[in-house]
Amino acid sequence: MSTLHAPAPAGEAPAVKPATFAQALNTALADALAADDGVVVFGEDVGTLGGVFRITDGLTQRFGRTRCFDTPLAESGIAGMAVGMAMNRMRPVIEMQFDAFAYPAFEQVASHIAKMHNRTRGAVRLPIVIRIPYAGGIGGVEHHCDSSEAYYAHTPGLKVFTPATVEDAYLMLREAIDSDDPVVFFEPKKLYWSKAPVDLAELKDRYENRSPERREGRAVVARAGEDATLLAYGPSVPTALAAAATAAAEGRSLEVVDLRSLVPFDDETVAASVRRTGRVVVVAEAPGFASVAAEIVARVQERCFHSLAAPVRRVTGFDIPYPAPKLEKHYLPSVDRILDAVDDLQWED
Amino acid sequence: MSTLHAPAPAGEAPAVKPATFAQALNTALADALAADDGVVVFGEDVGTLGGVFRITDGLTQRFGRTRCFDTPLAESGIAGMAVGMAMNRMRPVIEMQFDAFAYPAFEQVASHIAKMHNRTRGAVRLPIVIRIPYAGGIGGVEHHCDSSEAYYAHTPGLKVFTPATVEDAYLMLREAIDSDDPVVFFEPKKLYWSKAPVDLAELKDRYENRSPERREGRAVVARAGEDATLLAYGPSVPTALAAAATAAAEGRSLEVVDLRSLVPFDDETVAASVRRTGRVVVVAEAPGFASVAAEIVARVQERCFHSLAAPVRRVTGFDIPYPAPKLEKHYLPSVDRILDAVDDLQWED
Amino acid sequence: MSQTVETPEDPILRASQTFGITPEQYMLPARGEIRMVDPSGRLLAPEEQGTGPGHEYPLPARDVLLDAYEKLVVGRRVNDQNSALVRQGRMAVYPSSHGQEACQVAAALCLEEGDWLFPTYRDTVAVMTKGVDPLQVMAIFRGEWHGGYDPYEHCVGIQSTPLTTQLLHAVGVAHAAKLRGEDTVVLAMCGDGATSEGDFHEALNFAAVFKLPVVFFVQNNGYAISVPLSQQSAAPSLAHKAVGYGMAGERVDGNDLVALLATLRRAVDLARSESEPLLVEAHTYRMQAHTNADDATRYRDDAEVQEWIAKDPVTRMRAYLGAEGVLDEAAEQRIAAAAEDVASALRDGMNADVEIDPLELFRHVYTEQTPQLAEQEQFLAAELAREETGQ
Amino acid sequence: MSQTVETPEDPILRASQTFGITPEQYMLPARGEIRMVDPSGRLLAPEEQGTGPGHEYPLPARDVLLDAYEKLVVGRRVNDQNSALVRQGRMAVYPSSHGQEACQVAAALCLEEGDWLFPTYRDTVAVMTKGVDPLQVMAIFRGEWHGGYDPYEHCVGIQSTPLTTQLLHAVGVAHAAKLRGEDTVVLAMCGDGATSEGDFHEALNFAAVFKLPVVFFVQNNGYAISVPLSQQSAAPSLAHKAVGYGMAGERVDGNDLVALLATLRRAVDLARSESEPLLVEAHTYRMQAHTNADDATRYRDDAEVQEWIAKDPVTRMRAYLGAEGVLDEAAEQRIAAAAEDVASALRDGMNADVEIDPLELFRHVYTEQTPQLAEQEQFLAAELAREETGQ
Ligand SMILES: Cc1ncc(C[n+]2csc(CCOP(=O)(O)OP(=O)(O)O)c2C)c(N)n1
Ligand SMILES: Cc1ncc(C[n+]2csc(CCOP(=O)(O)OP(=O)(O)O)c2C)c(N)n1
Ligand SMILES: [Mg+2]
Ligand SMILES: [Mg+2]
Repeated sequence: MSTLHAPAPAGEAPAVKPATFAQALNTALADALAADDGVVVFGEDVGTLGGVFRITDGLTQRFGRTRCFDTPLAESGIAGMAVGMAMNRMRPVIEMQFDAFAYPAFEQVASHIAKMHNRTRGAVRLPIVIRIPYAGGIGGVEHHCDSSEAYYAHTPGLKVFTPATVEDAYLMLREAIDSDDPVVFFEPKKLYWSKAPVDLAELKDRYENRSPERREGRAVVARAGEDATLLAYGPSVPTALAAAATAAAEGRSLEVVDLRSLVPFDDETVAASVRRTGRVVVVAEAPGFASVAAEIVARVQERCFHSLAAPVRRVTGFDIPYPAPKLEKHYLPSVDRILDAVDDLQWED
Repeated sequence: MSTLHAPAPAGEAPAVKPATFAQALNTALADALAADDGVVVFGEDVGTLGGVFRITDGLTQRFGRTRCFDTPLAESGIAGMAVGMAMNRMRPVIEMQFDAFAYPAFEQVASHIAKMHNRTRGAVRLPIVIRIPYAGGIGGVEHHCDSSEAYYAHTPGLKVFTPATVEDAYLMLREAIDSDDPVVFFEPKKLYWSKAPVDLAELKDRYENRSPERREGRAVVARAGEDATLLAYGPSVPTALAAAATAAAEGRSLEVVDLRSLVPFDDETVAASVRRTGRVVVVAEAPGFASVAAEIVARVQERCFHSLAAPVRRVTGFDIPYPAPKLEKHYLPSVDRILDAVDDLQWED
Repeated sequence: MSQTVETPEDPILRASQTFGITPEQYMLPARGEIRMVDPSGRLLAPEEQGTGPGHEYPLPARDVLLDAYEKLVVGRRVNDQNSALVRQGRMAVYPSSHGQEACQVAAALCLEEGDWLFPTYRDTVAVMTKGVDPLQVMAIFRGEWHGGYDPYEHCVGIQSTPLTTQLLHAVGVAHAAKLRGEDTVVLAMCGDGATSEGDFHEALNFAAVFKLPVVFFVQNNGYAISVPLSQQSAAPSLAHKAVGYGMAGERVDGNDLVALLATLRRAVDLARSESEPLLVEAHTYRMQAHTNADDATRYRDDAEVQEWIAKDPVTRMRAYLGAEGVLDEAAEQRIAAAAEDVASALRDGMNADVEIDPLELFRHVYTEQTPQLAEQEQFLAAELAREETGQ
Repeated sequence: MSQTVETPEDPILRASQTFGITPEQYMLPARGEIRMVDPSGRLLAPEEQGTGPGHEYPLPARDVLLDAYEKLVVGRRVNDQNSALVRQGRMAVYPSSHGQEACQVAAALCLEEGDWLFPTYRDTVAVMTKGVDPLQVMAIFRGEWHGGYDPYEHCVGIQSTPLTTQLLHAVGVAHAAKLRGEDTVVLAMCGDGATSEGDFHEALNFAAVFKLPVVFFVQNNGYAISVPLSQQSAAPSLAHKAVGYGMAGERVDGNDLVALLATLRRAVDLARSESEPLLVEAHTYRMQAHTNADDATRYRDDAEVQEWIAKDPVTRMRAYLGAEGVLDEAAEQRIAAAAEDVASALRDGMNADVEIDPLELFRHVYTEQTPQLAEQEQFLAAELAREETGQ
């Protein structure tokens, strides 16, 4: 299990009791349900059980079965019903139990959720959040560890978010729910139990009284550095931060950018970092071919070509199905693999 | 409608009666059905009607309902049944009526067709061909013009082919059917009625007596050139060739590589061209974000960074749903747009 | 609010008690398809109507029937006008419902104001009948945009192309309304072929489990493009699927507007009063090809088509209403004129050119444009500007 | 060859004539669930068995029952052994079928050699009973590889995780066999929750339309993880879904091995002789949590669990066979020893370490390795070599 990286730069009071990533999500859902009558949470086992990862724990008990409820076991049904509920002025937050179990809903997502607003020239908004626990590192059996973000990021009309910190788990889920556009919200499973000294009540206040300046869609520099930039998101952010820490000990200063939002993409923050460092490694867990990582490489070379001292490297999953538990360690981007890629960035040139 | 590009270099006899792309596919299916008892063709309207594009025309009449037949209207059913038939020693060739109507089958494709061979450590082979008429340029209504290749190219375990010439329509479909791996076979709809002086009987002989040296998985140089390389596939190949012809008239020599197979990818042919020209434009119709075009850009800069005189440019569809007929011309990669991108390749540097 | 989610007593059990039949008998369709007026226009006696205990339908009132007849005539006229416009090249494609207009009209007329309709690509006439301007309905087939009207204006979903997906949207609209305590009924349409899709199953099941007032209305026109019903389903009827979800199913003569209005209205009333879904299958026929791009002679005999001419819903209704004295010469003329007005407005509209700003392509993908799309819009704008200045 | 695709006469019509009932009565399940032995082990009189015309089942022979009982005891032992191995950390996850072993055993034993079984993750005992080495069945839960056995060896699909998808694979295997004129029957398993998925619908429909010999066997254990049947379906029973596809459905006491063997064997025989699909729903109970990762106390009362202890399939069968004189002390001991042998082999196997070559990850993605995967394999090989040499 990946350990948690340092808390976000936002200067927390040190005495705060740590919250887990899962708690942050749960609290975000509860706060959103409390804030807006139109928010409804549904999916498989999200009601009485509180979800297989307990992200919806206690919501039915607190808000009643009309606000958080179990559905029959059918993902296309869940997504399709969400379309209708959103058309009829609700804000559905739906859970796909695991990444690969969102595939049955693919037609509803790609052909309707992504396209209804465009189809109706803006008349119909679909403020739907599709929560997908994703990626590996938890020793899960087949179909429970896919990194499926590329399918959605490639589909115009969807926003794609993925938090990497406890604070972002809360804030980005609130932003996703408040977004008038559909958001595919990818939750890195292996971070569910990660902790940080975050005061969730304070976050709620901060979010609900936030300044108009938006964080949504923005990347953040998770660690500042000078020699090269690691671009990472979701489950790979802690790995990238760990690599940067190791590199620092070896005298190399790596900047880590946490992309947070894959769609929209924060070209500005990325380009600013790349132009400064001139060297880039993109880290992501999904198979590399035709992936979000490929997009990032393409964008970076399109926009920052003349700043690059070396080709942009990718450290991604292999182009193979996610391995069985006993082999996943060979698949996952590791600190060593990232550092090897950094070493490869033609420092002698 | 895009006009047909020059015939493949393989020096046809000039007197041959032209065949259409659709006829080539139809003949390939017929020849495959004749060559191997295990081949079965099924899908929606492929039997009596011969398919909405008539690609399966006459097959039921000639081979009987056990070899080419209609199914109930359910794409997941079609794909899932193909899995079982392939497990039981058949070679199903299934048709998805249009690109977006393959989405209901996504779970069967991504979770089973792509993964069964791996799951069983090679015990179960799934020689399935999924034929998908794709892409636009035909004035189709919504859901009939998606370029969905990225979803499949990103999924390990699938091969992804897309022919751009009449000859390749025949040869690559035969290769796909003979492949022991599942192949997603993308047929550019707008090329169905394109013609070339190809002798399909001769092609059959050539294919059935082919040398062991394989064409499968290889790109071809569709037009040789020196100043820059256009990397294109499927429906964009004729556009790229047209651009190269125009550029030639203006004194610029563009090489056009027809990628043919997206998975596996022919790095060798691509890199050889790029190393020679030093300038690259990738042309593809799908939305660019996290697309196959992005992958190509990423690979090219990873492998040929120091040969590049300018960033690799993309001319792709915009990141929007495919437009309604009256607006599609603004979406599709055009000769002008390609030439503008070529002009942008920092020739003064 | 949670009160509204649970029905105090199961309506199926209650109904079966009331009618002295088993719950299965209540849920399974009546022995025959419901028919009230025969192809010659004769009103059938109750015992000829195919009904039975728990499956009985009152005859709609005369003014309802006259109004419906007018819509039927207008619908037929619009179907034929559109086919003509396609032949003239003013429209790219049109999936005509010629022959199915009785289903179309009844689907819209059985609903109250505020009730929702979820149609398919073939349901132009139903959409119009629910109030949408025919010209707006046609935008999609004319290739202007993927949807031509605002769904909220008349509570009509966009004509759905991906088969059966819209049934789930209907379920969602009904669910949201029910959670808010509103008594909206939703009628969701699909074809016989579409019943084979997984979403059909999921939609019916969701509606039944959540006890939602959705009427699933299947127009069984015998074909899914070229595939006949016998290759689509082996069930005794499509209405027999209802019992597998715990809901009631009924089949009705889809060319008998009287029976359609009667069964659908009762279905809508039951859906509303009991908050339960129902399945109605109408047996009808698509007289023309799937669309103008299709060649129906490849898969069906003309003899079969000819048989159905004798069952035409318009002539049947005209004969019936004439015989009943509801329709006289004057009314017939008034209705024909009304149909002509609609057709000519449609022609005029279709002959007028539409200008669409290509930059609109980037404006509705998200409610708030992303930086990426802003860039791409600028790219196209610059390209268009260059073209304009001829560079 | 085309001969085999069409049945000369519809078997449902034929059967309904034979039994003097309507086709609907034949297709709908019998009034009650079929039960032959009550929870105390008493053989029920025919009129107590819930059967009826067209729904009658002969009692299996004594040797069949004794053999089945042995498999039942072994199955129970394996379930409990596996749960223990999970507790000891030798296995990551195990979805136990404790309580459902009668279904598991009957599902395998009703098939002939060469017939196929398509199981789910919960069907370990069925897979074993069909002949697969328990250790190979466990590979998936131990995390070695995504599938632990060669499906062709015993004609058993890999335990399926994506719910209901395997039903379509079953349909395909049957279809291929039928096209070749082979009379293979395929039994496809799924849970109650899984019946809500679209693939369930598509599989049953395909099987019915193509008239394929597939027995769909639903183990209704009352829950899909935490979701009870009442939130999954509003149907009178899951077996009622069959009529909507034009096939026959039956429900059976899923803890009564005798009734299960009787109904499933007849289903398999009918499937083979008539080339038609059938749906059998067994009502049973999952005595333990969904998997070891689940906490069942969150969604069900212990009282409910306790009730089902009284219906346990193993004690019931033991009581019945003992009373019938089929099972004596010696046989009981022999069977217990056999179960112990299987368990201890399993323990030994699980305690042995498995070595898997990480480079195998790149070897089975395609039948022929792509250049890209060759490159990636080299990359990992080099990395492993560096690790080995400690760089
Ligand atoms: C998911 C999906 N698959 C395939 C198609 C292509 N298609 C369009 S209409 C049609 C036949 C539909 O038949 P039916 O449901 O009976 O409706 P009808 O056209 O007869 O009104 C097909 C296969 C589609 N639109 N959507
Ligand atoms: C397509 C899909 N969606 C969701 C899941 C997650 N999941 C695994 S088991 C399960 C419940 C299955 O219930 P049921 O079909 O009744 O079988 P049981 O576990 O009771 O044997 C769920 C939701 C899955 N495996 N596949
Ligand atoms: Mg139809
Ligand atoms: Mg269950």
